[in-house]
Amino acid sequence: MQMIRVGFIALVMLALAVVPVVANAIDEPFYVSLFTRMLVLAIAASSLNLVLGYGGMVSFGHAAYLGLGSYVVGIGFYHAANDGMDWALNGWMHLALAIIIPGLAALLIGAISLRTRGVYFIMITLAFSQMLYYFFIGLERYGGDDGLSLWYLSDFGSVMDLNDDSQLYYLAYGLLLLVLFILYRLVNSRFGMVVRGAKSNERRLMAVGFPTYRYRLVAFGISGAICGVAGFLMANQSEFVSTSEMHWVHSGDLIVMVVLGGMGTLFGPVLGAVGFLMLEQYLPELMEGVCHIIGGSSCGIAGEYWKMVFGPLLILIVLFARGGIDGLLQGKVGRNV
Amino acid sequence: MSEALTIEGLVKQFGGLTATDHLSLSVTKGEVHAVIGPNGAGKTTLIGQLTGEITPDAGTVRFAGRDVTGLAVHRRSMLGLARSFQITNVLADFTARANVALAVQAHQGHSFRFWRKAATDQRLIGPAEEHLATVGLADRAGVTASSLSHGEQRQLELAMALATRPAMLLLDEPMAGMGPEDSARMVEILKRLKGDLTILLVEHDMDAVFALADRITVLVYGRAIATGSPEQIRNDPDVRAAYLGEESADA
Amino acid sequence: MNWILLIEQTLNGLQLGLLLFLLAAGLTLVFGIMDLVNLAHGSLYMVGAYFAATFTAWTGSFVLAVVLTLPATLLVGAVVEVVCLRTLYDRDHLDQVLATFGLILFFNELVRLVWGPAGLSVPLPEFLSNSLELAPGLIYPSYRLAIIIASLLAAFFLYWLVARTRIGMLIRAGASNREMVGALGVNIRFLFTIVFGLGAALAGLAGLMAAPISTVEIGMGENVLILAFVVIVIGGIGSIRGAFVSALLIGLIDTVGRAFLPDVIGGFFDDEFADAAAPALASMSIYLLMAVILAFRPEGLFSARNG
Amino acid sequence: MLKRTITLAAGAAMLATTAMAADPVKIGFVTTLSKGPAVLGRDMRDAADLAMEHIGARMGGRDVEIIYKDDEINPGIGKKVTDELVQKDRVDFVTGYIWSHVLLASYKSVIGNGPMLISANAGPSQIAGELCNEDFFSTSWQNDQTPEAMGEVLNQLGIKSIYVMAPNYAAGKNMVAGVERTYKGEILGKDFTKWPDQIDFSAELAKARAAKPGAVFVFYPGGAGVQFLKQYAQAGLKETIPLYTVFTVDAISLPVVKDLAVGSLATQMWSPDLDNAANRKFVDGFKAKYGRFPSFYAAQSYDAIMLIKAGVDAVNGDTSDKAGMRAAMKKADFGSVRGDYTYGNNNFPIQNFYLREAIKNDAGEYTVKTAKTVFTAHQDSYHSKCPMN
Repeated sequence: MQMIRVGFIALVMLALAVVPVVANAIDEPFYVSLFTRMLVLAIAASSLNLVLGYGGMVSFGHAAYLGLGSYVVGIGFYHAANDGMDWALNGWMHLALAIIIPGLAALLIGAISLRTRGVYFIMITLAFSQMLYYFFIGLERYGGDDGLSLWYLSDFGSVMDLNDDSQLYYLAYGLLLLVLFILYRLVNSRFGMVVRGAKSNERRLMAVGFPTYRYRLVAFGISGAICGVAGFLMANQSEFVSTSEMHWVHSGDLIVMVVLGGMGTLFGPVLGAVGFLMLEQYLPELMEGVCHIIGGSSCGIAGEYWKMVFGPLLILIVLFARGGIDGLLQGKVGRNV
Repeated sequence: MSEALTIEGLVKQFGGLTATDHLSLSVTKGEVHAVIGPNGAGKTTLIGQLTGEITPDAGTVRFAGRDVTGLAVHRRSMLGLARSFQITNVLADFTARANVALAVQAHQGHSFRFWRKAATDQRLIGPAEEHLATVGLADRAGVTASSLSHGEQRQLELAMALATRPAMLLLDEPMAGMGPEDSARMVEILKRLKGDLTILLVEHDMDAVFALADRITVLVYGRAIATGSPEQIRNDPDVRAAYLGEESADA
Repeated sequence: MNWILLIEQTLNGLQLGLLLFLLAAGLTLVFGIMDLVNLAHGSLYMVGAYFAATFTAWTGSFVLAVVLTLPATLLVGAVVEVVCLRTLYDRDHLDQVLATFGLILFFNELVRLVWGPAGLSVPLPEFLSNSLELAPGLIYPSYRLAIIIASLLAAFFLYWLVARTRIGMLIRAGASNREMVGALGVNIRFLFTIVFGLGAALAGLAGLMAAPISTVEIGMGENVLILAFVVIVIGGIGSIRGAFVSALLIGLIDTVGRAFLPDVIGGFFDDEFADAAAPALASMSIYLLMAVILAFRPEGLFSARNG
Repeated sequence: MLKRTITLAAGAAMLATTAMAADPVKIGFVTTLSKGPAVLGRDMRDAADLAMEHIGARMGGRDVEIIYKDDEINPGIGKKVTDELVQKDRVDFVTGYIWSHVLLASYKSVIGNGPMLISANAGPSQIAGELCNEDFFSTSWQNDQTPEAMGEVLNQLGIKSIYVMAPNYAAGKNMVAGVERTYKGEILGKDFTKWPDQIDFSAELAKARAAKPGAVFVFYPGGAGVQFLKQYAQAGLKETIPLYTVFTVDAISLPVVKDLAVGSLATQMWSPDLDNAANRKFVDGFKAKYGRFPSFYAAQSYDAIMLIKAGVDAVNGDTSDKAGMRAAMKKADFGSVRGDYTYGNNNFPIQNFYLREAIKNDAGEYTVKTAKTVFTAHQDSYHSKCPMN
């Protein structure tokens, strides 16, 4: 099984590497933006995976860090466009701030949230993300809930041009590989052992002498920072920043991606993000097709009800395929894998 | 006379129930001091207060010459106070080696080390395997903890406690749930450790207690009704009445 | 300060708080007893409101609709419990969050399929459509008073059920020790189905009470769901008393914030800033409250053990 | 903008080679088809379908195909489906768009990439001003116009003071700003309520009552409008303080709230009782086919299809002749259901605004009737910021 798993993951990563080449060859540029979205969400889901999958901290508010990262780009653009502050478009600065600000926010939120346990933790992370959501809705200057259309993207000078979809794609792909490599080192380091140990049995870790709180907190901060990178990319990909990316349902989507792909595995969230967006894209068409095959009437609208299939599918995954896609590849089916 | 651990006037109440009632007790360096008592005597509550998981309502705990009453769990561990749990409490999805390595890691400075792989770090693995050997688990190092037998998990508990290089061990019923064979092996292991370490042993298995203990304190309803050598305790009429009553009646 | 207005706003806050309690009561019951995080509680609230709309249209009577809606949502809840949630009790909260998240998606589409995309309306019952003058100058809609009374009745009923009855005894025992109740010869699975059904009926009650003052539409449960969670988390999960206190607290803070914050901020800063800051602050106030309370009391105001 | 020019060139080349008479004219239609506001999307889609029926699904001698997409009221999703329509389905026009934020997010995906964009509802100030483009047309209004008309109504009626309520989000603030711009009386109080999850307005209504204004002005679209109207009536305010609204009382909310809204006044650039041939055909056709009154969302969507037809007809189906289509569309002589109107430099309509009163008609249906004309040939106030002539 291990062979199949490694092969499959390698295949997915390789396929992702050639998306722009293929899409441009067959003249279907739409796939570049669709797959860029997948890469971006794969980074966000990977960041969540660090706390959720490896650290056992069920954060129901990661959309907030995604939003903060994208607002770094949006606010930079706003001042460049309206106040003539050209330097505010500097891509390196965007990237750096999109790491620092969400990271600090996560440290702050984590510092309070990690005092709580279980459902309280789920709910307090949710509450903080809702607070940020309403905060940005009230920020009229930066568009409120209308958001900001970005007429200029993050500027990397002659290094790269994000207006070119392929270049943006490979930036996202490169950053995803980098994030995965960093996470790989991180979870296997001494630090990672403490974080994973605290998921498994926090009481024991404290008894052997670990102040687990601060390790979990740092993991939470790192996770927020990585999620901010995804936000930076998302703003440049959609050429738009908006509060709706910060809504709690979006945090739920990120959790779904992590679990769909496989929690606590390195590539699980990547598979999850790809799978999630594939379902979002093709489940409606699939349903329409099935509707036609079984000879239903008004099949044109069948696809609009795709969530009616997606919802129960999610339940089935929780009940029977707990390891997600990655777990299935390892041949693990059933409950407690 | 050097005391490793001194407890003075310790009180802990849960609602109306007094679990620890003005308890005073001292453990001398190097001795094995057993605490026995019937169910509900407050033994586990006592251990909890010693490790810092439970905050006492009154009284002091002194360890290695300093007052640790208000100190957090991990700080006491750093001072050299290690514990094993009554209910097996290991990291179920880690290997035995990784379990002990984590305990070793806890006492090698901070763990904000983000890059080097822990699983191949000889500074962790070396000591970990030593401690596994001490408790007789050398050949089980690569097995996931949840796949170990109950007795082996208890041994692993002990290895983790040892890996923190403690000055003193708090053993909360190390023989709980073990068969006679496993118990005997554990007694052997503990005998080997005796002398190097101060041990506070809470245990139901009287054979083990009398085989290991230098001194015994009998706890009833949170109070120490007697402290003394195994011989003294065996012959103490109060203890016989309160605790050993039935057994001595048979004898 | 206008005293009539202050009293009226306090009454408004009380009324909102009690409505929130109604919303949260079923959630905290299910949560506290079965340790189940049920995100689909909002969906049951929505289903309750749709039932109320349909039954009111059929029978022409709000009271009859109430009589029909409660057992109907109880039944829906029981079916959901048996089909889907039963297997989730011994799972961790993450699994429960995900599965019930899936249920939300399902219910939204199901409702759209059955009732169509257009919102429905429940007219006020005739006998409650007037306003009462509680004091000179203090006019209050009688339906709002009906919400207050219904919520208080529900609170009392829950208190009585949990504290005073044999079922309540079993529920409390089942919460702390499932095996023990099983050993007593009680069918614990059936008991849980009943409790979940009861929680669903409470959600349905909240939905039908809210229906005449709001829009019955798809997704109406998702926003109130978060509010309900804030209520039970502040109150202490599983504690009915905690939910009651925190619902009132939130209702009052939210209402008073909306009513007086713009003036207060306007007193210190210029109007433009007050226009922007006050509503944002009012929106964030309950989440701020929750963060502050959890920072100091990580298990909420009332821990379930004492509640 | 390297990407823009490249795709534009590629798009033009593609259009030139594939725009054969045999291929249908493709129109992408982005609206909300799920969640609460799906009811608005349904009205828009029904109206577009009706328009297709009325034109025999033909424009400029070619077949026409409409591809509907759901934006889930989410700008991210809206942008994604717009990308898909433009890049994958290669539509000639994109229309629909209820929400300003969805339109703003999707704007860049269409403009400059080949197709033309026709907003059938949203009219954010940015697009009327600095972001205006020759490939964009509106068949609705600029957001501020309707409340500006309302402010004028209040002046004309001699109302000395008002109390204002709107949700705390961008459109809500625009609506309030619009009224403030034209209204000359005193604004006694202003409340921006939590959006979207405020279930109870009693705190604000109590304040409004205590302020004793001459009128209350509100903007609550969709389900929130139903909720507001109910609570307004239940608080006993319906009898005491007249209510003036924008985008709150319409063919969507009226059948739901019924009598509670009767008598309330709203401004709009269209009304089902406007007396012109196109409107009669539209309203009667809509009622016959769907059994209900059309909303302004429907009217604007119907017009959007008709506007596109005018463009495609003018170039005889050669959709690569964009200049020809633009010129034809700019004339706005396709027979709008709102009567004649013209386009300003920013391609937003210069049109009349009417005061509509909610009524129960003789047939027992709830609808609106035109009370008076507030503005004639009114132009939005952002057109001067638009660099186009």
